[in-house]
Amino acid sequence: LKLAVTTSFNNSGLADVLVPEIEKDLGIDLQLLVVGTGQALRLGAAGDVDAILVHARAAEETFIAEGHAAYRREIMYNDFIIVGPGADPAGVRGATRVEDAFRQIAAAGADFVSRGDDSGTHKKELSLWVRAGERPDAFSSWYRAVGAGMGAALNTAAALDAYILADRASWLNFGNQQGLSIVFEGDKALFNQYSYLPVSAVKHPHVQKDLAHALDAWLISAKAEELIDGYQIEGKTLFVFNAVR
Amino acid sequence: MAVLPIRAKGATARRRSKVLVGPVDLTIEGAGITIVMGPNGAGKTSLLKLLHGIERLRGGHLHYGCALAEARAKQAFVFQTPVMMRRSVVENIAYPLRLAGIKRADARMRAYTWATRIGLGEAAERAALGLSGGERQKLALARALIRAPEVLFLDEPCAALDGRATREIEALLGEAVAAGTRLIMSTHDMGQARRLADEVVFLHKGRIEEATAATTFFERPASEAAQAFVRGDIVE
Amino acid sequence: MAVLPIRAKGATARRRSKVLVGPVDLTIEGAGITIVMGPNGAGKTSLLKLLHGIERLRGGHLHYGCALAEARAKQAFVFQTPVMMRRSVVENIAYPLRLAGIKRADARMRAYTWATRIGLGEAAERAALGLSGGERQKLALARALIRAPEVLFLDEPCAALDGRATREIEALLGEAVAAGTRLIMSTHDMGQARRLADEVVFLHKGRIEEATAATTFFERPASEAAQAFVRGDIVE
Amino acid sequence: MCFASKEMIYTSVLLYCAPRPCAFDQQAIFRSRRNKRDDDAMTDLWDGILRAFWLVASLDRDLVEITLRSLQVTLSALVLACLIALPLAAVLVVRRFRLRRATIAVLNALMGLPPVVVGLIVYVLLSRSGPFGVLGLLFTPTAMIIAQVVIIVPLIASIAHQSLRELWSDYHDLLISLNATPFQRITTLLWDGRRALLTAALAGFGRAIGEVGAIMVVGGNIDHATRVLTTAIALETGRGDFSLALGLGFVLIALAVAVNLCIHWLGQTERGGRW
Amino acid sequence: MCFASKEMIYTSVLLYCAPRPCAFDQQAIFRSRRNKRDDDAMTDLWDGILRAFWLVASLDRDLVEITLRSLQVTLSALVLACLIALPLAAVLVVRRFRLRRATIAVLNALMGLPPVVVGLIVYVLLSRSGPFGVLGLLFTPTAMIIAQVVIIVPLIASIAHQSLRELWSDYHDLLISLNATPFQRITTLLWDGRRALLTAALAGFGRAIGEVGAIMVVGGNIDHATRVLTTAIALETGRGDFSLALGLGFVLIALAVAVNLCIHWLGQTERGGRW
Ligand SMILES: Nc1ncnc2c1ncn2[C@@H]1O[C@H](COP(=O)(O)OP(=O)(O)OP(=O)(O)O)[C@@H](O)[C@H]1O
Ligand SMILES: Nc1ncnc2c1ncn2[C@@H]1O[C@H](COP(=O)(O)OP(=O)(O)OP(=O)(O)O)[C@@H](O)[C@H]1O
Ligand SMILES: [Mg+2]
Ligand SMILES: [Mg+2]
Repeated sequence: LKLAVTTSFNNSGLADVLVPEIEKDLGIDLQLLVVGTGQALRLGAAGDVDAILVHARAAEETFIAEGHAAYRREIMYNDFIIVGPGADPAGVRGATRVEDAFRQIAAAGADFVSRGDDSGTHKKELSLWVRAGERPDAFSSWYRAVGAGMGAALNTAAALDAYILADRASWLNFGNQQGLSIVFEGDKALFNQYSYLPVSAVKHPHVQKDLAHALDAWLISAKAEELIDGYQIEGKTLFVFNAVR
Repeated sequence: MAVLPIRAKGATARRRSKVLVGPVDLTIEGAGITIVMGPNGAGKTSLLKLLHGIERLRGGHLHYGCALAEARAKQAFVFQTPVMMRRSVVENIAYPLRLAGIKRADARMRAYTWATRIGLGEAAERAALGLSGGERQKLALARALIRAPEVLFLDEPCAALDGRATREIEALLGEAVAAGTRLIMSTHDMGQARRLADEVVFLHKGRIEEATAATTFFERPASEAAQAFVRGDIVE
Repeated sequence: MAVLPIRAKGATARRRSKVLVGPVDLTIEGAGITIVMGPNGAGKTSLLKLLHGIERLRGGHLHYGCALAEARAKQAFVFQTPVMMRRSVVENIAYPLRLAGIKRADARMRAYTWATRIGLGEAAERAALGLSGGERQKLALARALIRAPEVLFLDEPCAALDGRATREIEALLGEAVAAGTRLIMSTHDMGQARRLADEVVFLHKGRIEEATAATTFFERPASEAAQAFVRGDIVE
Repeated sequence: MCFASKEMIYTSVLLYCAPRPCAFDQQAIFRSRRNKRDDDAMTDLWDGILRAFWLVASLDRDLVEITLRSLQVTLSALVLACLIALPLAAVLVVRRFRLRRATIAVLNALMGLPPVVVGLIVYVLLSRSGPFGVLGLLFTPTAMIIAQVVIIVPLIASIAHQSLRELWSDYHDLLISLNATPFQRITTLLWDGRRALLTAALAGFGRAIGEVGAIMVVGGNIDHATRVLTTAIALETGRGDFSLALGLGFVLIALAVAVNLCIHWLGQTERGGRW
Repeated sequence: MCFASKEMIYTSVLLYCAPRPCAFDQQAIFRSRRNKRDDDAMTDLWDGILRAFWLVASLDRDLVEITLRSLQVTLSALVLACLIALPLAAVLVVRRFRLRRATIAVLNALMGLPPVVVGLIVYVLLSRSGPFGVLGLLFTPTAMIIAQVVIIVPLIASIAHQSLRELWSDYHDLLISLNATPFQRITTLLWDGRRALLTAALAGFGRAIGEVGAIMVVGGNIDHATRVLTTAIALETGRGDFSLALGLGFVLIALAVAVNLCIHWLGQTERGGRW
């Protein structure tokens, strides 16, 4: 079974916990393809993978509307955080709402690294700017659209001592944190829903329909819930299981 | 069918705008040895290559007695600067046989025989690139003779050879002629020319000044240039 | 200080296990022309390179009259197969001057003079790789003479030359000797050897069989091999 | 990256804006394409060719910018790498020292330097906390040039060494006899072997212009600062916009072909036999 | 990917488990490293060397697996590419046809084929919805081999062409005079030029073993199926675990050096002058 997942999911390290369990319980060979969100959707649309696990709601709905998948299954969420230099030049730590935090960064013109790759995280970031009443396409050079995956963008931010919007899991798993730390977290608006979409067997008769459905069933099982909720890094829970059975 | 007669009509060889030799009208036929003479840069090498068919014809015509493909297979050429393949001596000599589709073991056997005949028996397994100047010329000769060509072109084949080797090679060439091979050979050695020539072609500045029987040429050369050349004099 | 005398004591050149020449005891001194003779593969080329200092000494000693670096700068060598640099004729001839630090324009001027002197005036701007066999040898000679070396090694320099060119080159060499250049030259041309030699070194199978005055050598060669060689006979 | 148009009619055609908000201005053909995701994958190829064509025809501002940056980075790296690699190759040919064979083997092996690793090493060295951090070179074109130089030097040196070795075996006797200094030997070989060295340089150019792993790490693919053609292609691939990625790829290939044809034409490599 | 240990004492030393839960078994040195995140970046380099050493010393199972796969993919691609490129180079040397110069220039230009673009094109062709989809080759080592062949054929052919051209100018007269057939000319050149062709093959090997862009797209970097050294390095880089990425990189470089030394030693390239 080939499952395309986003880089942020893989970098979180949860995959390394779930995959061996899935293989053991279902007796299948689960092959993870770690790609960008857009690329994951394209691989699904072309029928090159059997299912996808992404976090980009609008795109997922289009995907279903075009008939590439029959449904989407919400599995879990984690949350985004704003990571920034320890000195916090924009004073984001004091902000109460994420919009304020973003506005302060823009006002201070502090270096900010954007994924800039059309991924779920990137789309989230853009929507947050819009909510904050800012226009990313009008920003000057402090706003750096790096066009790269989560890890690479974090590497860039670490080297530039810049702010960046990241998902918590990727951040905690990230080895090259240098002078960065979490400067803002906890706003409801920062929740990040992951969903599972098995590729339509109508469109692509060759997909492993049964296995995809078995995986679907496993992902909403109690065991999955236990593993997901129990996954911690440095004592922090990363994902919250929220599938409706 | 035989390669001979080789007929050239207005044949010319050119590089960019410089004429190397030609236009040349010449017929090679019958048996024996044709010696091509002339001062340095006269075009001897170019003429031989032209007749052999490896210098591109940039004017005029060239005809063999048989089809071109057949003619090519029945000729051989010994270059002024012998080409040493990056192989051993015996494999260099065997190469034309290998091209003709003869089995490796067989080809090597015959190449050994030739290497010994030509005085390279002891050097047979050495790299050809390590040979001395004279040894290279000997190798090239053996490589040309091994296919028993109908027509053999030799471009100053004895220039780097010592007296004894020259005589032995001349004897070998004599045998080849006796066996029916037609030789066309250039040389600067007047003695050798006199010893071997049945026919002489005298080249000067890319043109044929004389093409006559050897005795005529050496005794009563017609052109002034040829007279001067035979005397070893200045040729302008 | 002068390069001469060049003294070799037990000097040997070897490639892998094969001895090319040696052990050789020889002293080159005084003025004039030393002719190195011997059958093909006797080691003439190797001996010349050894004395010139470009063949690695694998045994014995070699001493120049002055320091090695100085000696190297005052010698020149004309190779049996001339090395054509991928440049024009005049730039080939000018190259040693350029190495000596002479300005380009000046070096080219002098190279032109030499090209004309040697009969390559018209070919001066052509690519050296396009020269005929004889023309290449002439170029190599001019390139060697242009630095007016104290000691000049020549390896069969006239093998590819016509009669007239040979005579002209011999005249040039005579001039050089008159101007004080010491020549060490190998040749297969017995006539040339008789004309030029002051001293003869006769090599056979890598060993010096005789090293005597020219008249002695040609009239009363001591060793059997040399006697046979002078008669043009078989040398075993 | 925003392939934004300034102009007229087909502006809207090619238009592809990274901040998707401006996606509205894409022309029907591309919109319809994106809606029919289950199309034959081959369609991406044709779309790609079409988009490459339009991008070039309209002289899209962003395209011009990243193309020029690609050329600037690669050509700078090429010049620097040649300055290092060619003399190095000549030295390896001309001088005999004890570890010569080993050096050559290692140089050959370094042709296999994985770009990502080179990127990482350069990153570590240039990083704020690294030894050269104070220079502030990370995420600048300079850093990309450094990484590319490291990658192509072994390639150029190995190929150049091979050609020069052949030339040296021709020239050896003459140059030794003329008592040329090592420096003169090297310059002579480089000059007379220049035609053959062209292949080495072109191989280096090719590797550098198509390279993405290292410059992504040290350059960061920052829009309007360090984005070049290859990193833009990688970005579009990750985004799933394969036809734009292919389009940019074709532009890149066309660029490489154009540079090569120019150089061949200038050098007239194939004329006049050996040189 | 889990570089999991099975063994004894140093198991725990090197041990580095991607599934972070097992991070407990990391030895003090690595833990301390991770806690002092603002360490000098250079530490990554030493850590990398150390980890490379331990990974190799312990014959880590995952490392052995991906290393073997790297070798398998690259060597297969190299053999195929040589089978295509070397005869092609020889044909370009031996035959004169009208577009010869242009072909050579294009071949030189194709050395600059961006790997990601090659990856995309191969992807498009092998995709389920592409023309060769039924073969089901996507995300298999075969697909990776195909992509690598496409990338290295122009490189090998260009370098080989350059060497063979020199050889041909030596052999030209002789082979023409002996009336060798085109096929015989080609085989003779390839055989007698084998030493020089080695450099071409090694350049191809280097490019293939270090390549990541294309095989990432067509192979998918699937653990235990298509993961190779370079894609593993890219993965670890993305995770910010530079020392492991560097460690794997050093293993890769060591591998390339070992292969090259072997080949040089077998071929004794530098012995006996020209051949
Ligand atoms: N590739 C070339 N390009 C330009 N000129 C050439 C080329 N090859 C030969 N030539 C010129 O053509 C003339 C004739 O050359 P060729 O080699 O036929 O002379 P040759 O009679 O054999 O002389 P030699 O006795 O010196 O061997 C020479 O002047 C030579 O320089
Ligand atoms: N690189 C080498 N490797 C092995 N043997 C060599 C090498 N160079 C020369 N020889 C051998 O050493 C011997 C002497 O060679 P050298 O070139 O000195 O002979 P020579 O007297 O100049 O002959 P010629 O009159 O044919 O030029 C020859 O038998 C030759 O084959
Ligand atoms: Mg000639
Ligand atoms: Mg000799």
